[in-house]
Amino acid sequence: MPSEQDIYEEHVLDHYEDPYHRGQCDTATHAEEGNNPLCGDEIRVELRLDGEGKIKEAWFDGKGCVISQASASMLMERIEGMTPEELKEFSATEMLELFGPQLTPNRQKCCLLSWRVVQRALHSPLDEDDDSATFGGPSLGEES
Amino acid sequence: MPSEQDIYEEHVLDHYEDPYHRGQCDTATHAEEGNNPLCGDEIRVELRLDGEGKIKEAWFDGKGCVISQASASMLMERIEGMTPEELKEFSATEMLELFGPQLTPNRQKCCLLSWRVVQRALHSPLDEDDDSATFGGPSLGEES
Amino acid sequence: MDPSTITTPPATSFDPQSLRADFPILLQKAASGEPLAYLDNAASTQRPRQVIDAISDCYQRYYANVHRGIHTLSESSTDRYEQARRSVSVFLNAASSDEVLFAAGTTAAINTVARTWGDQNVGRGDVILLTMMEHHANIVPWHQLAERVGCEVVFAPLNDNGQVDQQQLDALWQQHGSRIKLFAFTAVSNVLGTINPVQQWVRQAQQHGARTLVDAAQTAPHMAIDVQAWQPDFLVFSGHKLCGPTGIGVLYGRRELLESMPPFLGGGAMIQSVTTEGFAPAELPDKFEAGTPPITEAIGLGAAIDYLTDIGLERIHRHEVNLTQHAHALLADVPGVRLIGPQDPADKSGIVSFAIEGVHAHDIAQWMDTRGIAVRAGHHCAMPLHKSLGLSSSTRASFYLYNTMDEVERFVEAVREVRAKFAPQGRRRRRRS
Amino acid sequence: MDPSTITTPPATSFDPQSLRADFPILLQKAASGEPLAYLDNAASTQRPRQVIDAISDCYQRYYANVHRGIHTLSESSTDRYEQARRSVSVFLNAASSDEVLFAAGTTAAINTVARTWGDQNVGRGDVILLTMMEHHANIVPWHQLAERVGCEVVFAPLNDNGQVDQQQLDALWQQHGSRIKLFAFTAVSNVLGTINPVQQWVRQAQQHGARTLVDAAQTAPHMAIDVQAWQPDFLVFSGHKLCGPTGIGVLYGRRELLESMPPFLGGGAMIQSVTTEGFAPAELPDKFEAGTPPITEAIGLGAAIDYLTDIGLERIHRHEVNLTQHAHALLADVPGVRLIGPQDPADKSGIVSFAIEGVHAHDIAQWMDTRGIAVRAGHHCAMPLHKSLGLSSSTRASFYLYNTMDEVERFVEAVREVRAKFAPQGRRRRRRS
Ligand SMILES: Cc1ncc(COP(=O)(O)O)c(C=O)c1O
Ligand SMILES: Cc1ncc(COP(=O)(O)O)c(C=O)c1O
Ligand code: FES
Ligand code: FES
Repeated sequence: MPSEQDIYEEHVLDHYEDPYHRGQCDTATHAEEGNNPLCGDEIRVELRLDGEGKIKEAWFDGKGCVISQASASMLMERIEGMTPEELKEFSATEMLELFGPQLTPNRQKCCLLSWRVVQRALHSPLDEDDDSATFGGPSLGEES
Repeated sequence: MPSEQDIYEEHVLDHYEDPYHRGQCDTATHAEEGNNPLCGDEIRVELRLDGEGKIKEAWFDGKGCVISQASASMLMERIEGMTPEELKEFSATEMLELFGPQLTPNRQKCCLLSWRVVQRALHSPLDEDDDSATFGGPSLGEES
Repeated sequence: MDPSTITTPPATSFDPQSLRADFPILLQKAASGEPLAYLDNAASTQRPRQVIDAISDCYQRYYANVHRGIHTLSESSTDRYEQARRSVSVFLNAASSDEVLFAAGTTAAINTVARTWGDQNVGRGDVILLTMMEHHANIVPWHQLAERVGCEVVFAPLNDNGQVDQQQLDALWQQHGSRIKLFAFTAVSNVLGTINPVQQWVRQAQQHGARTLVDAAQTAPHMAIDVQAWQPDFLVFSGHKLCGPTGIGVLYGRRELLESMPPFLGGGAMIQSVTTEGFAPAELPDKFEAGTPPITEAIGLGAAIDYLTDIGLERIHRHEVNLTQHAHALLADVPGVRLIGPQDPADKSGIVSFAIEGVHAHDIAQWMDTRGIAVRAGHHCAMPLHKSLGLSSSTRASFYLYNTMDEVERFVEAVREVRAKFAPQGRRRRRRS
Repeated sequence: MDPSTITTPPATSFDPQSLRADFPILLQKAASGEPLAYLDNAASTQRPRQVIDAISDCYQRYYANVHRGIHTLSESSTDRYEQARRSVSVFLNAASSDEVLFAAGTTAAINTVARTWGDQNVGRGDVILLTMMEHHANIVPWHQLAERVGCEVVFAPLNDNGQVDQQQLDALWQQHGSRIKLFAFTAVSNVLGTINPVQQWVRQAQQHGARTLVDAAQTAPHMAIDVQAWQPDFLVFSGHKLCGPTGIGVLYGRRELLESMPPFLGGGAMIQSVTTEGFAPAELPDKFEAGTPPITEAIGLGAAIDYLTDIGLERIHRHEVNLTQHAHALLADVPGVRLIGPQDPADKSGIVSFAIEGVHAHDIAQWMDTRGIAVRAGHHCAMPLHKSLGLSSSTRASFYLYNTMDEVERFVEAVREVRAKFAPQGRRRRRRS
């Protein structure tokens, strides 16, 4: 059992209350949405990739629990400057490590929500079909 | 628990091997069939009622376990001479007593099979509709 | 008797502390090291050793498959299985135990009605009437029926006090009239705690020639049920919500209806005969119990019902109302807490659902867990209700016979902590390194 | 691997006597005072304490409703529930545990396929192919489907050795061709013990573009299953026949099919979202698990599977074949006994069904009970099979890992007694007084 009291440590609450790049990216080239089927919470990620495909900016928006919001903030901060290859190699385990406190399986889904959306965002350039209009965005349940 | 070894006592086997009035009654005025839904075994009872409605003759035929066959034989022997009112008053408990050895609920159904058919036979004069052609005769499950 | 008109129970004292000794799981400490305060009873209850033992005892002493067996073990199992059916029958005050069918749970029971009675009696243009407070188990099967037969599903709206507005309900009866084939409603809301006027609604449906299905999943554990007085056509509940095992529930149906309905699942036991050409169904109750039934589960359910009726459902309900009253009173002092459902505990079952402005329900539940308090967060399988409340989720504490005033106080204390910890302070945090 | 091509197990000795110590019910005396010889395993098996304890342990230490719960108990229950799914998945060698769905039993599982895949894919003029040895659970749902959609149900006949005649089966494929949408067959007959060539029949169906459903109710308890090698579209079995709890079974389905099928029961957990207008189903496996699932039952099933795989299914099967061999050999010496099913024990599972000329099966079973021997009498939910054999019922002894040679001998001795006692002697009894 993880000691759950630690989940809400100061570092997590910092990101929750004062998130990095929450909002829209006016110059976004890629975007994706997704939800956590367990709770219905949704997150949208917008990325600006430069000429070489490097992530110049990463923004998120959505609603959800402390864990999902704080982890999204941490992730946006972390991936700026990454190449797509580096992002693909950034594993779920690394995401959980980045977050910090140990999580039970149900709460890991919260933590991995933005991470999954980011992985898909790379394949969703904004000029092409944006399926954000589908019912609550694609459910990511099958991958978890 | 009834001591089941006693079920097949001599008296029962006597009736089984040498039953009373097994066969058809050529002068029957009433007849009825029925089956035990637990095992599918069927029994047919034929009665001859006299002018006052008294049971002059009672015959049975069918197949089934020792208990159903022996109890039918005992019942035929017992009810000859009875009035319809007497037959109606002849209860399930009395039938089980007539049989003798104690039975578990499942086997009581075997013992009561002919008794149920007899009770219905009184209301089934032979000139009227004979429903013996229906699927295996009416199931008596609902009454047990 | 309506659940809303509970008579005053005898003045004997009710001591949850002594009952707790019957529940092994409540004797252990929570993961946090604190005593476990289990307030997730609307999701599922815990079991007394009387029920756990009944299950083990069956497996250890007299188990065999039921029904057609001749040997002693099979006779014993059948006997206890049918005894459980009679216990349920008495519990519901059914006219006959043939009207009591064992199913896998409330969900399976409602689906059974939808796929048999529904497919047979509901057609294009007909209406299934529900309330806005239904559990998904009493919504989705009707949506599926609508897909199959083209009927309409209509929801009676709620007022601000979390109750169905009777005038609006009357208007729906007026509007749809005899097109309404079924009024399917919960007797008690699993989110709001609202106790609905079952008897009155059944009468109203009867006057319009409609059938009724009562979802008693949240009622059977807490209040006496009387199907002969209430006169529903169908009534359903689950074992696991009243101290019984998982894997079992009950479908009560009026004999006349059950007899006229086609069978649902096909297989052994539900037949009188099978040929290569077709089959003839068995009589009640076998007709609706295909295959090997949940044998030990039924026996465990019987033990649970015996346990609860020994204590007395009126006393259990009264105790829960007391706990709710206490919770309401204490929560009134905590700013930012929105209690959903009836504001007067007298209109409610022992369920306290709430939202805290700016705090996610899952964070509330997670924090409570760190305090050894088990509550549930989410939409509680009632998304349309939450939507109508303008919420995507809520947090729910739900009480049962073994909960104490002390646990209520710990719960409210944790609510205070949550507010202090998570509610947005509007302040800027220091920049992260 | 086909069940008929079991490899020789390691030469370690198999000691049923020591296994019996795990089964509390086997340690008691029968009602007759003699040691209990439980030979009714094809109807339902007994449980080792490992399984009974797993159930009690769940209720006593970590029970809560599964899935959406945040609190520790719910996390633990969910964890164990999903662990059980993984155990089943490994047991079947499934490609993914998402393909393993918990159902109430074999019967419920087959009905699920009939009402979802069947309603969606089978129409007027199509054929469902069965064999004449099917259990009612694999007949009635198809008769019901035929009533709904107008398809035809065709039975492959058996030869005198209680096996499907392959030539006649080939002829049926020839005759009906692509009209056959599904070949649903039992891997092992619950009456004859016949082991069918699963892999060969699946290949044959594949060549004709038909789907397959394998009824593994009598296979899973006794022989290793490999769904990736066998490649059935669906495969089903029950917990209570392999030392597991009642109230649970498994529906294995290939992912691609399960994803394309509509959901069956509607309710909580099987949805992604619900509105007043409709619903969107959840992903696998939730899509097919509406409502509170059989939680402790799944956990108990996981424990049963662990227990059996620790012992080794090949060793269990080999032991049962030995018992059957002994029974066949001894019964050959008893005149008037008609053994039904394959005459060579190598073609069979541990099932010995028979009839005695002039003696009713129920009297045989009843007499055996007085000797402490539990066997089953009747049509064993296989009326079409019995009709094809010219019998209305039979008596069945079925073996499992805990049965001994000594029990086989007691059983045969009782058969002798029955003959002496009940077979018609042709003599006239004295007149009754
Ligand atoms: C071959 C076969 N199929 C199906 C079943 C039905 O299983 P259940 O009664 O557990 O649903 C049985 C058991 O009776 C069986 O032996
Ligand atoms: C009101 C109500 N109806 C139906 C259900 C579904 O019951 P089950 O999950 O046992 O099928 C529940 C429980 O979740 C409930 O609270
Ligand atoms: S609870 Fe919804 S993302 Fe965490
Ligand atoms: S077993 Fe059929 S009547 Fe007794």
